[in-house]
Amino acid sequence: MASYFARESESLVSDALDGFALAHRGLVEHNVEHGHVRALRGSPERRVALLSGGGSGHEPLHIGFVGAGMLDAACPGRVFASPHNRQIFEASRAVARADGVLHIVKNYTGDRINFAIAAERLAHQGIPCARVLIDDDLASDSEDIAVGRRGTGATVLVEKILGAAADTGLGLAELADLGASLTSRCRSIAAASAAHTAPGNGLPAFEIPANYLEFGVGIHGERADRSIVHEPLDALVERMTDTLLNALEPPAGASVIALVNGLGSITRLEMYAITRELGQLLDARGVHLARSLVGDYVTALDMRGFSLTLLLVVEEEIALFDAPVHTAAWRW
Amino acid sequence: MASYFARESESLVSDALDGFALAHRGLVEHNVEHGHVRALRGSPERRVALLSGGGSGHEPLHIGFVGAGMLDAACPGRVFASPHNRQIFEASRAVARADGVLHIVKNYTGDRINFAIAAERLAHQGIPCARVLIDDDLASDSEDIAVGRRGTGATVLVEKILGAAADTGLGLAELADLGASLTSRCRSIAAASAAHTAPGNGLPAFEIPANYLEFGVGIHGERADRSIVHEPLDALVERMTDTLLNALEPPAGASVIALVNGLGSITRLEMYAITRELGQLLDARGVHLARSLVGDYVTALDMRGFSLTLLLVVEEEIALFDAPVHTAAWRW
Amino acid sequence: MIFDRTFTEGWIRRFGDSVLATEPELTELDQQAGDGDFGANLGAGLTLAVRALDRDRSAGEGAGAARVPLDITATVFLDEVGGTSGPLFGLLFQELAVSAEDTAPVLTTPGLAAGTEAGLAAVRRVGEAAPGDKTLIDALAPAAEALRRCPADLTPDQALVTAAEGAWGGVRETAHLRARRGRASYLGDRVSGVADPGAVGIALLFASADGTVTELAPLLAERAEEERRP
Amino acid sequence: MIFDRTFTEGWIRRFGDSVLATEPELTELDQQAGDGDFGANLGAGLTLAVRALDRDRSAGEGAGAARVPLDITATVFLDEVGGTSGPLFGLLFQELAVSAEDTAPVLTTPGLAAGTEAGLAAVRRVGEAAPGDKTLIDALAPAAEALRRCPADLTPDQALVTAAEGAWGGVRETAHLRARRGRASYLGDRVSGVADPGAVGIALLFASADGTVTELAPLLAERAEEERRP
Ligand SMILES: Nc1ncnc2c1ncn2[C@@H]1O[C@H](COP(=O)(O)OP(=O)(O)O)[C@@H](O)[C@H]1O
Ligand SMILES: Nc1ncnc2c1ncn2[C@@H]1O[C@H](COP(=O)(O)OP(=O)(O)O)[C@@H](O)[C@H]1O
Ligand SMILES: [Mg+2]
Ligand SMILES: [Mg+2]
Ligand SMILES: [Mg+2]
Ligand SMILES: [Mg+2]
Repeated sequence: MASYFARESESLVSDALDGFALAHRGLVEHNVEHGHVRALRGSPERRVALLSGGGSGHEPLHIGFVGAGMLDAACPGRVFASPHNRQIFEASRAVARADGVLHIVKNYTGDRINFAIAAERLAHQGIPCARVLIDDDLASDSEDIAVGRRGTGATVLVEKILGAAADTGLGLAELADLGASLTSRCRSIAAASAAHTAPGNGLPAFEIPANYLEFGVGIHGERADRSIVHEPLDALVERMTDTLLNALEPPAGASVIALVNGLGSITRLEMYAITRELGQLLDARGVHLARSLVGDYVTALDMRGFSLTLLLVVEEEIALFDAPVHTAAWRW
Repeated sequence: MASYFARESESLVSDALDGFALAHRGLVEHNVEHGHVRALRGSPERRVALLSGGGSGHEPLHIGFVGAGMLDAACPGRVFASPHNRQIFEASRAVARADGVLHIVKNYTGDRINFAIAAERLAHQGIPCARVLIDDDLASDSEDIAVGRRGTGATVLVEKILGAAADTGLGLAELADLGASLTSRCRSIAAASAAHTAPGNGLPAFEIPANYLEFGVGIHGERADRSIVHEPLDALVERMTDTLLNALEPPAGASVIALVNGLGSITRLEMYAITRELGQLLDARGVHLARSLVGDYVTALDMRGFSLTLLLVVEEEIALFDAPVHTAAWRW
Repeated sequence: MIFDRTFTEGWIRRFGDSVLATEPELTELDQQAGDGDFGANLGAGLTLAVRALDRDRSAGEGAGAARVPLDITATVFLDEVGGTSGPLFGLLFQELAVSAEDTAPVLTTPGLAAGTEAGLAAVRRVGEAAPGDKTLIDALAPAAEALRRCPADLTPDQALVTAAEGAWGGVRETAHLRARRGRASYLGDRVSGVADPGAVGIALLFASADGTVTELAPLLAERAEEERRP
Repeated sequence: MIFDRTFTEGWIRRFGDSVLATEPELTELDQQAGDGDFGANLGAGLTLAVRALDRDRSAGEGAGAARVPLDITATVFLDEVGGTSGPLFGLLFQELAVSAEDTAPVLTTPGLAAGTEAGLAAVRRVGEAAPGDKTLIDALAPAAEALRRCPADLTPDQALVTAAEGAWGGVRETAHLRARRGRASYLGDRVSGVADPGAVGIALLFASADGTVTELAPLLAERAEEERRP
């Protein structure tokens, strides 16, 4: 445990969950026995509970988004490891509403299997369950990768909009459809100049030579499939924005919500400088930047990089995005 | 410009301000000519405007706290450099209310001089102006340091509480007194395991050997006056908490507001684990943790460390802390 | 012979004995094709399941229900066992329990067939693998197929022997397959010739209805001998 | 002689000439005691001030007002000049302008004395240094003192000569002081024997009312000679 601040590296996640519950008492409850974080004040109108989860190390995702207007519960696994199906099953049972529970699942093999097993178990108990699979990361969009694109930044935007939609009283199938539709219109791409610190030994998980960037990193500290020379920010953001727009093919005059997301240790100065370049490029490309969200939302421990996410939206979805939310990490 | 994401290192701050204004349009306005960020929707009840500023590189401080319930304006300098007195003067003129303007100033020579010069100029224009000097950092509390303790994390708590107090219609002298009183009851201490990345060359500003910590770092990337062996988190937080409590000497049953502040690149997992230790220690010491704020509030670019701030409070101050706030980085 | 709770409990306990007896061989298979923890995962699951059966005090009420031991085992595998395979076994036990419930208080051959079929479907839904991907599906699918073909009047113990034969056939096929799912998929051709450990686990389950398996080598090798025949 | 706008404008312009003529020496002083930018900071400020005077078209209205050039210079120093000393000079000019305004349209000796006194007070409030801390205060304070002692009927030009003498005396004292404020404070004893550059700047200002200073050495050395006298 060289550079992490922890009692011991094994206790970091559970200690953090204790501290999270302390800092946000009144808002969330940490169920230690069953391993989930649950909203204390949900939205009474909801017919469907929203639940997500995944490896830890991506904070504020997912625990930071538990609360009114977003998730009813989140199941954190160990660092970068899927939660156990039992956590998901128990949390789902605990929060399910009249019309069941919707699982928001990032596309990673472990998460898929564990959420799917929990769904089987819920079905056995007669609890309706559906899944939204988030697969926005363009770097993993390749014929060679049978498992499909990874799920990254889109998760936050989908959780927010589905949360607001659930609060209007939509049913399970309608929410699952909306989630699938949003996901199909949402893509992300990430770049990093330094790896995260490995919790075990305090060393960088991998080395990036000075003046190089990894282009297309994921959120588990994996290398990207491409190294590029560290280029000035305007060139880099243009490369990323065009990658996104090529994939999304926005119709003329389309509106987008943008997420400029820090992966762990880039500064807000950089994030806002990125936002500036993104805003100028979208302008030049005739795309309307309806809303932008800037900050650390989906991290990869302390990786030094950022991701850009664009979501093509219609008016009603912007209204859902703007709807009130009261969670530890997002409140308005 | 090795590892910062910027067009060029000189444009980072101004580009970030552009992006900030874009991301938070409707909330703030960036006055490029005069170099300040100003709230678009203030609190109509205020008789006194609140203004702060200082070097950039501490984001979200101060620009992130401009808005209803906190600052009327903030003046960012270059990275780690005081704003020019003209920025402060112009911003103060632009936002001053009937009863003038209160400057919230972190105790650094450059900031002191520039705010004081602006105050002289305001006096010449007949604009009432007072100052709250923030000097909470215990690491710089020494007979040898004539300039006094540095201003760090307390700034955020003081800005929040004074913002709410200003919204109740307090006058300039009352606010200045409250600010001085709060500051006298607020102390901070920080530790880091890695320096920030120097914007100029992309290298760590200084080296900390593996398994060592700098104990007592400031927020300008300066070394601390002490290196200690990297100890487990419970021991470290105990060392820090006791340092704070020894200085604050809270009466039995006292209430505190705690700020667990990331200096740039520590993870939320670590911040919450720190919160857990702090909570347990305060419990054991008979101090009531009334509120806690956990996250990146006052950073030192991407320094890998954290600060703890404790503020002794009375009931009415907790209510002011809880009052609504609507800024880029703090909203409830 | 009555195919009640005593039968299913005996079946699970023998499965436990089989796994413990062959654990080193299971470990070796997963070392060649994966990360080497399959024997430990499955062994730990069965130790916990047997302990849960020992502890179970529901014997009084609905004592005859063949479902109960299957249910207990399902919960243990779903709740406590790690690795990809653990919860997949749990799903299979869960579906077997449901089908046993439908035909309570005794197990029937059509019930076994339906439960195995439902278990296969659940594993396919969850793991998203297809037959031929070199997973435990390649043993479970032929076992289900064999059970489906069993005449309704065949006793469950005989039906399970048929299922085990089908499963072993599937296991031996996996040695010739290229893994496309799970960890083994990253290793590509390097593991051809090696049977899939998860599939072996499935075959062990069905084979244990009849007795305890103590050695894998002959069961894995059989096919090679068959092939050597002219 | 009328001490109107022409007089104050001439004074500022000559101050600019003095600073440009002595910039290398000022730079060297700040190199020994600080970061070496004092000459550049002050020089840049005066270049800007002179340019602003050239540009000024207010000559028509209130043409005689001695205040105007002081005001223009104050704004330039406060708004545009960096370093610690720049805005401090700006404060002094601001207070001189206010006092000139009080006695408009012409400068008076009591007005000069009051303005210098107010400037000193502002610099002390802002910089939080005391006399003896080896800063420009150590020249400004004796200049203010000298002006205070001037009889009311002494003309401003003669009063300023007296102020300059006081300031140079203060400058020479600074060579024996240990810096306690500003950058020089970190260097401790290493800079003893060197006069404070900011103090020299103040002395240059007062000395320039009378003409242009082109060389510092004799003014800094005088005291040494005095000391050598028995
Ligand atoms: N997607 C899948 N569907 C069905 N079975 C699978 C799948 N992935 C892996 N398996 C089975 O799991 C077995 C490995 O189990 P185990 O060692 O417990 O898992 P892990 O790979 O997580 O270590 C494999 O031999 C294979 O039979
Ligand atoms: N606190 C202070 N009060 C008054 N004068 C000061 C103070 N600090 C520094 N000075 C003056 O400023 C001069 C240096 O000016 P300059 O070189 O422009 O500033 P910097 O130190 O920022 O480079 C010093 O020689 C001294 O006379
Ligand atoms: Mg394995
Ligand atoms: Mg494994
Ligand atoms: Mg200097
Ligand atoms: Mg300087």
